[in-house]
Parts: sequence; structure tokens; C-alpha cells
Amino acid sequence: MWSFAALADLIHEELNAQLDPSWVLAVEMILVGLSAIGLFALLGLVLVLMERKVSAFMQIRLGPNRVGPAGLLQTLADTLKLLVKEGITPNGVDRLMFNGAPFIAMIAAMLLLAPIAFARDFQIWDLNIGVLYVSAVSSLNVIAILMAGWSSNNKYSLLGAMRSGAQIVSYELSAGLSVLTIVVLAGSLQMSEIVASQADGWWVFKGHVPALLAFVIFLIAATAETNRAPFDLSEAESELTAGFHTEYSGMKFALFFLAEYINVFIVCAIGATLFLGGWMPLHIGHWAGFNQVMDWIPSSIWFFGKTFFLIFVIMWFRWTFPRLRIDQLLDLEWKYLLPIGMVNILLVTAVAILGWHF
Amino acid sequence: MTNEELIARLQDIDPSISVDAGEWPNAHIEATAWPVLAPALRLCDELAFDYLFCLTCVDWKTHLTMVYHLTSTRHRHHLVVKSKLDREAPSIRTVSDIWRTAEFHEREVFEMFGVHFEEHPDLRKLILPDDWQGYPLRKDYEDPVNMIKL
Amino acid sequence: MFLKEYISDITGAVGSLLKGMRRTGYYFLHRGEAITQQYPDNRDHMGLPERFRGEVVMPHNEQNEHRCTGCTACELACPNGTIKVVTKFEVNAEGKRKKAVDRFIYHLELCTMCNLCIEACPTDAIKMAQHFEHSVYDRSQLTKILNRPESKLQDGVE
Amino acid sequence: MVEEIGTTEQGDLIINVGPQHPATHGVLHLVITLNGETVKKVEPHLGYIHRSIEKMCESLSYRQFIYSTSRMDYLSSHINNHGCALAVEKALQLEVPGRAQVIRVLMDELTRIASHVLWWGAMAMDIGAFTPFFHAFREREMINDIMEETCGARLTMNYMVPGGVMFDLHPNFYGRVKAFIRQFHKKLPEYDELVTGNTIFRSRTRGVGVLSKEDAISYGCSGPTARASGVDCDIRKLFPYEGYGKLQFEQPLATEGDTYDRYMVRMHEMRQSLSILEQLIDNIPEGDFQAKTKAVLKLPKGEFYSRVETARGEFGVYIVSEGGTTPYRIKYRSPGFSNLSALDHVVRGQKIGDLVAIMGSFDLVIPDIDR
Repeated sequence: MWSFAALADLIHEELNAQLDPSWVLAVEMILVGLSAIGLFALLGLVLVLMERKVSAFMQIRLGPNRVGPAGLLQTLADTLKLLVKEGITPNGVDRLMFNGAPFIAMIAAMLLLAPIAFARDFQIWDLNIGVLYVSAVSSLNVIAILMAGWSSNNKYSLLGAMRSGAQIVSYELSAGLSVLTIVVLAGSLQMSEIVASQADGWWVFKGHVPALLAFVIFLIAATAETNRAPFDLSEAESELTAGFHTEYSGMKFALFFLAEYINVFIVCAIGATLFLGGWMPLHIGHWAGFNQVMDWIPSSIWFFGKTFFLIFVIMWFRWTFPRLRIDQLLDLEWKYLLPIGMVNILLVTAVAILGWHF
Repeated sequence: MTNEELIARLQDIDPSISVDAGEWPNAHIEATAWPVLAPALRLCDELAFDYLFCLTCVDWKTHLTMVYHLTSTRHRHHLVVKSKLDREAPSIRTVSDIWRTAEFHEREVFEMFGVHFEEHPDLRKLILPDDWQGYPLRKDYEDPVNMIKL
Repeated sequence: MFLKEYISDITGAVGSLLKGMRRTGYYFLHRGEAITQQYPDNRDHMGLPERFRGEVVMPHNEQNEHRCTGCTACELACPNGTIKVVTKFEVNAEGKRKKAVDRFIYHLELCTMCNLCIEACPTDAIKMAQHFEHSVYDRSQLTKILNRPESKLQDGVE
Repeated sequence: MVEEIGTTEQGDLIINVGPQHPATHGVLHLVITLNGETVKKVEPHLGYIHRSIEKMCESLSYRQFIYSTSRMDYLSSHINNHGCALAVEKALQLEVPGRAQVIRVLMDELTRIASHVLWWGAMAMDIGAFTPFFHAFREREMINDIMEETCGARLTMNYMVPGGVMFDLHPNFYGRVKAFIRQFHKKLPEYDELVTGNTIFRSRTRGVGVLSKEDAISYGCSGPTARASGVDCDIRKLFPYEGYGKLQFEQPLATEGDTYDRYMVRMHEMRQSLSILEQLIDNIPEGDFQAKTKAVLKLPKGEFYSRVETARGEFGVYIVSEGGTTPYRIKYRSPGFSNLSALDHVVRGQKIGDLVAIMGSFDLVIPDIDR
């Protein structure tokens, strides 16, 4: 059967046959880097189009439908427009920080790609502390936002950045706790092992109520961490015009824009890996026939299907709910999510020790 | 309170007020009587004019007239208070401490007619630019730049 | 007691959020409810109501005749000087000098489509057209002369 | 390097909200003083679209000046025109035919619903929910189509003339209004599902921006803004015009005076307007749609004041006539101007996000304030 893993192995063998092993490593790194950038570009195009279409359908509109068949090339045209636009650096900004911030945002998003298992045996870097790495790197994003907000020399940007700082720091806790429940259940920090532990069923089903609760908390925290509505306070359009990226234009703005969507993709991919079994097909108990049919579907389709389902849910939130206020946002975290998350991790530990999960 | 009662009550407060009956009674007062009359209208239990729904000025070329439209949300009677002002140096006591809505309305009249409101907390131009010359709603106002003559 | 309140608080909140999501989810799935009008494409069958006020026009018949006597009632009725009627004197068949319209100048850029000129016209010489795509590159193109060159007053219109 | 960011000595942040800002719905310019996220002071700067309509009207005839009020509160332009027509009719003691009165009331209520529906979408957008805005336009579009067919324009109709209305009703009017009533009955519960019941919306609006009854009266607030504070100020109830006295409808009143109450009062008002439509649509009397008037109207010498209830509150027209064909002085008492003056008082001590919610609940239309 055709798979990414076979393709990767093929390339590896071909290169080894031609080159010195250290050169192979270098070439492979470049290939991986290029494909990561390619994936980013592709994801950006797909996700922006998806957001526009999803929002349009929810808002009883048609959405973009002029450029290309059914508007499929709309984001390509938008990207082209942003590429050729003049990148304005306003007077009075801190040039180094102002110009650097979008790149930091992109780099933080790219780093997160490493431990994600895209398909069976297809992973850039299967490090043994994958989950820890993810939660560490995902908080780097706030640095980019703070840099952008501070250096813009704009009060709206500053307010947006400060809000974002408070928001991401507090929601890291809930996200961490809900990730921890799965670590407790799976007994490993390694992404591949977490996925492997779900061969007989996904944690969201296997882990009883605590895992389900953790999943909900994770979804909320993920929405907040990626600064999306109803938690988009750092760019709250009706209050702060565009928040931390008010002063950005052209490609620098596009990088922020792209980073936001990549972040959405990555948190959803992690959510899918931890709770929905990553690339694992859906298996139900002893229904051998059903399980076999499910195995026929390629693992990459399983992974992307689950991820895009979660992305759709997050978009659904965005286009339904009003925005919270800053104090309510922190209330939600410290008064509701964090206590529930703490009780939940106790429960899940009990479940894991007593072996009550399936 | 009917209009007749209202007129009688007003003349109790200040006999010098001349009141025309009409749809709504029109009280003509001196600008100097206003600082005393306005709180009385607002605070007196029988009158209780607590709602100032219109405040404006009319330029009669020889003089200006301040017009206050008052009503009571309790008794539902109306009163129009008018006060003649000198056109060269128009000045009257503010009522923004009695009816808060007057603050904005008086600022508007200040810039449009040039009426000075004594003791107004924040008498600046509200609508026009700060360096605007002249009073646009006066009858003799000419603006060759912004006015289009058809 | 406190815990009960806390939990019912949360369930109520989540319930209200789910209700909203159900509504948007319904519209996501029922795409036939979309109300978008694909404007430049549906130009042919858009069908504006006959009372729609797009611009003032002066209808002419096949003999290039209009009904405007040049009485300037419309000019007087117009609140913002949109219409300027330039009159001339014509000698008619009986040798009498008669006032007639020379140029009926209409400033579309000033017009607010208030319909007062059409109400004022005693001979129904002007009417509102449903054309609404007025944008041009030069403002001067919006100043129009409504009576066609060489056009005459229709017979019998006083 | 980064220069000092506009801070005053006390460490306050002064921000210009507007003239171009997504939340001000127009060119309102607010200078707000912030302490962190908390608003300390709001100072409106007006005049960006001041056209001095009052001065313009001094050179327009009594038939012409009506159209200009459409450009003030463009969302309830029809009701503004109504106020002007009433002032002229009052001065001329003109009797408006029964059919024209009913048509006027029908159009007024349709305009009110259209205005409130748009406000509902815009308020939800201010609070951060985008979808309701588009849903609101679906119903508004139906009303606009009705207006377009009968009045000839969608927004600035200029359908009122002294003594009646400009045209008779279009034959399709009955069917379209009935279709609208059916549709709106079906969609109002959806509005509640999307916004009213939403827990985020409730927590954003409850107890936020409280305007007490005394302050509402003192600041001259009117319309739903004042009724949310418990002031019964509906001109249609208190000083009925055009047969409003014969109709069955309620004046929704609330007690708290917070943003949520202002929201709820408007939601109830839409239902009341809908019930007025239902009462009238089958009972339109036959007859003239316009009273016979002279071609040139001359008002007697004197002063005339007419009041109508627009979607935003009390709209007053004060005409000073010298007996000529043009008014000597016209003053428009616009509801937005008085309501705006209460904004500073209400917003102090609230968060910057609340400022946007409160402004949304005040339903400010900037040309109405700037005139």
C-alpha cells in the first residue's frame, strides 16, 4: 500500500546509495525543511480558504467563488496581493523588533511541527519528550506577539500584546494539565508511543469521563492559546482595531496571519494525536470486519481527517460566539478550567492506577 | 397641572415673568432671572420640570433668544422658557448643573451662536474645529469657502 | 450547595453555547438558505421596481419630441440646485413667440433622488429611470443634458 | 528607539477611538483616558460629518426641507421625515386622510424594525460575534425591498409630503408585508438562540454600563436607552400622533438600566412593532393617500414643535416661522445627541471592551449626532 513511510524509506535508501552518510543527513535535513515550508504554505492556503467558506456558510453567504473553480484559488490571489504589497515600517517603531516579530512567530510555529506524527511511521523527530517539547515551544509564540505589540509604537498594539501575554500565560496551565491526563494514561511523553497506546481505542473513549473532560478543556485552552475568537482579545477587532498587528502590512502581516493558522493546525494536530488517536484508524472492540475496513483507509487520511475536524470545531466556535472580556477570560481560566483540570488529573490518576480504563 | 395653573404657579415664583398661553405656555424671562428660576422649576414638587428635551437659540438679527423646552416626566406638563439676549455680548447662566443634557446642547449653542454660558464646566467647541471663526447659525454669517451658493 | 450551584452554572452556560452552535451548524449544512445575490451576473433578471429612483430622464417619442415646456417648475422644486433649465424663445407656426426649453441641464452628482421635481412637473415631461450604475471616471460626465439635440415639444402639450 | 507612548504624568493612556474605528459605526471620535484596561474618561469630539442641516433648511421651502432629515438618522429616515411633515401639518392645521395615516404608521414601524434589526447585528458584532450581523441583514433586506417597491428608495425614502404620502401603496405591499411578518416570527427565536441566550453575551452585558433613572432623565436620554432605565418616554404612548392612540401595543420598560436591559428593550420593541404591523395590515382604509395642498406652502407666523418616536428616541422638529415660504429657524432635536452626552457618565470605570458594548447598546448613528 502506498504510504508516506515507504516514500521516506525509498528516498533514504536512494540517497544512501549515492552519497556519504553525513551528506545524506544534510540533504535529508534540507528536504525536510523544504517540505515543512511547503506544508506551511499549502496549509495556509487551505485553512484560510476553509475559514472563509465555513464562515460564509454559517453566515448564509456563499463565500469566495470568483477566483478559480468555486473560489479555490482565492487565497492564492490574496497571497499574491500580500506579496507584492509594500511592507511599511512606520516612523518611530523599534525596527529590529518590529521586523523580527513576524519571523519569530513563524519560527515558533515551525518548531512545533517536529514531533507530530503525520502518518504511520512518518514523523520528523520522534523525541522521547515530545509532549513536553510541544508545551514548551508553544509558549514561545507570546514573545513574538509581545515584540510586535511593544515595538509598533501604537497604543492599540501595546494593549493587544499585553492582553495576549496574560492570556497565553494563564491558558498554558490548562492546556498543560489536560495534556498531562493523557500522559498519565499512556504512561509516556513520546508521541509515537501515545499513538501506539491507542491502537485498541482512542483515549477520548477509553479514558471515561476524565479524558472527555480533559479533551473539552484542551479544546478551550487551544482556542485561547491560538488567540482565536471567542478569545481573540489580543486582536479584538471592534475594540483594538487589529490589536498587536495593527501596524503591520504586506508580507509581514501575512506571516502573522499564516502563523495564526499554522498554530491552529498544530494545536489541533496535537489534540488529534493525544485524544483522537493520531493516525490510528477507528477500531471498535472485536468487530474484526469493521476494523479491517478501517485499516484500509490510509493512516495519513485518518490523521488529517481528525485534525481538520478539530479545526472545523474551532472555526465553528469562532463564528458563533461573542468575545469575552479580559477579566472574564481570566475568570474562566482561574475559576473554572484550572480547578476542574486539577480535579480531573486526580481522577485520571486514580483511573490509571486502578486500571479502570479499557 | 393644566396650563392655566402652570401660568399662575409661575407668576407666584416670579411676578415679573410674562407668560403666553398656547399649546405650551411660553415664559419670557430676563437672563438675570434664569439662575433663580431654573432650579425652582426643577426642584419645586408641583412643577418638577426634570426633562430638558430641547435647548436652542434663535437669531432675530436684533437680539438672540435662548429657548428651553422643558417637560416633567412626573406631571407631563410642558413649558417653554425664552430669554432675550444681547446680540453683541450674549451671556446667560448655564443650566448644565441642573439638567446634565444641557452641557452638550450649550456647547453647541456656544459655537453656533456665540452665546457665553457662565459657569459652564467645559465650554469648548464641540462640533467645529477649534480655530473656527464666526458663528455659523447666525443670520449674518458668511463663509465664502464652505458655503455653496446655488 | 456551592458545588451544586457551580455545576449547574457550568451546564447552563455550556447548554446556551451549544444552542448557538446548533443554529450556526444548521446554516452550515443548509446552504440553500444563502441570501447572496451574485450581483453583476444577475443584472439581466434583477428587475428593479418601477418606482425605483435611479436618475431623472426625459422620455422622447419616435419623432424626437419631448413634453417639456420649459416652465422651470422642477428647477424651483429641487432642493439642491440639481436642475437648470435654459429657455429660449421660438417662433411657432402662427408666428407667435413662445418660451421653449433650450437645454435641460441635470447635475446627477448633486441629485438626491427625492422625486420632488417629478411631482412638480405639470406636463409629466420628466420621470425617474431605474438605471443605477452611475459611476464614471470624470465628474463632468455626470452633468447631463436631458433634451436631445434637435428635439421638439410634443404637440398639444401646454 | 521607541518614544514615549502618549502617557500623561499619572501614567494614564490616552487613546483616540475613531474617527475611523470599527466600533464607532461612523466618524465618531472619542478621546478615552485609560488606566490599564479601565476607562477613566471619555470625551466625544464631534463634527466630522456636520453639514449644518439646520442652516441649509433655512433656505429650503416647506416641501423641500423634509428630504434633508433623511440624511440625519439614516436608519430611521422615514420617521424623521414624518416628524417634519407633522410639524408642517400642525402649523397649517392640515387634516391627513385616514389611509395616509395608516400608511405612515406602517412605514414607521417597518423602519423601526429595520433599524433595530441592523442594530442587533451591529451590537453582536461589537461584542465579537460576526454571524448575527449577516443574519440580521436577511430580514432587513425584506423590509428594504418593501420600501423600494412602494417608496422608490431603500434608505432615504423621502416618502412623506405635507398632507400625506407621495405615492399610494404598491399592490404587492400587502403580500410582502405578510410574508415579512411570517418570516420575522420564525426568525426572532433564532436571534435569541444566537445572541440573547448566549452565556458569554449575558456576562458581557449584565450589570455593565448602568444608567440610573435619574441620570437618564437628567441627561435627556430618550427612546430605548431611557426606557431600559425605567423612564416611560415613548412619544407614541404619551403624545399619540397619527392614530397611535388607537393601537394596541406596549411600551417595554426595564429597571436595571444596564447594557442587557437596553438590548432587551429593543428586542421587545421589535415584537411590539410587529404586532402593530399585524393589527394594521388588514385594516388599511380606502381613500386618498394625500390631502389637497397648495403648490407653495406658507406657514403662519409662529413657532411649531412636533415630536415623533424614532428608533433611537425622541426626534423633535422646532420650526420658527416668520410667515414666509421658508422657515426662519429650524432646530432638530436629535435623540442621538442627548444619548451621547450620557456616554461619559456611563462608561467611567468600565473596561475598554465594555465601552464598545455600551456604545453598541446606545445605538448611536453619527449623522444624527452631527446633523
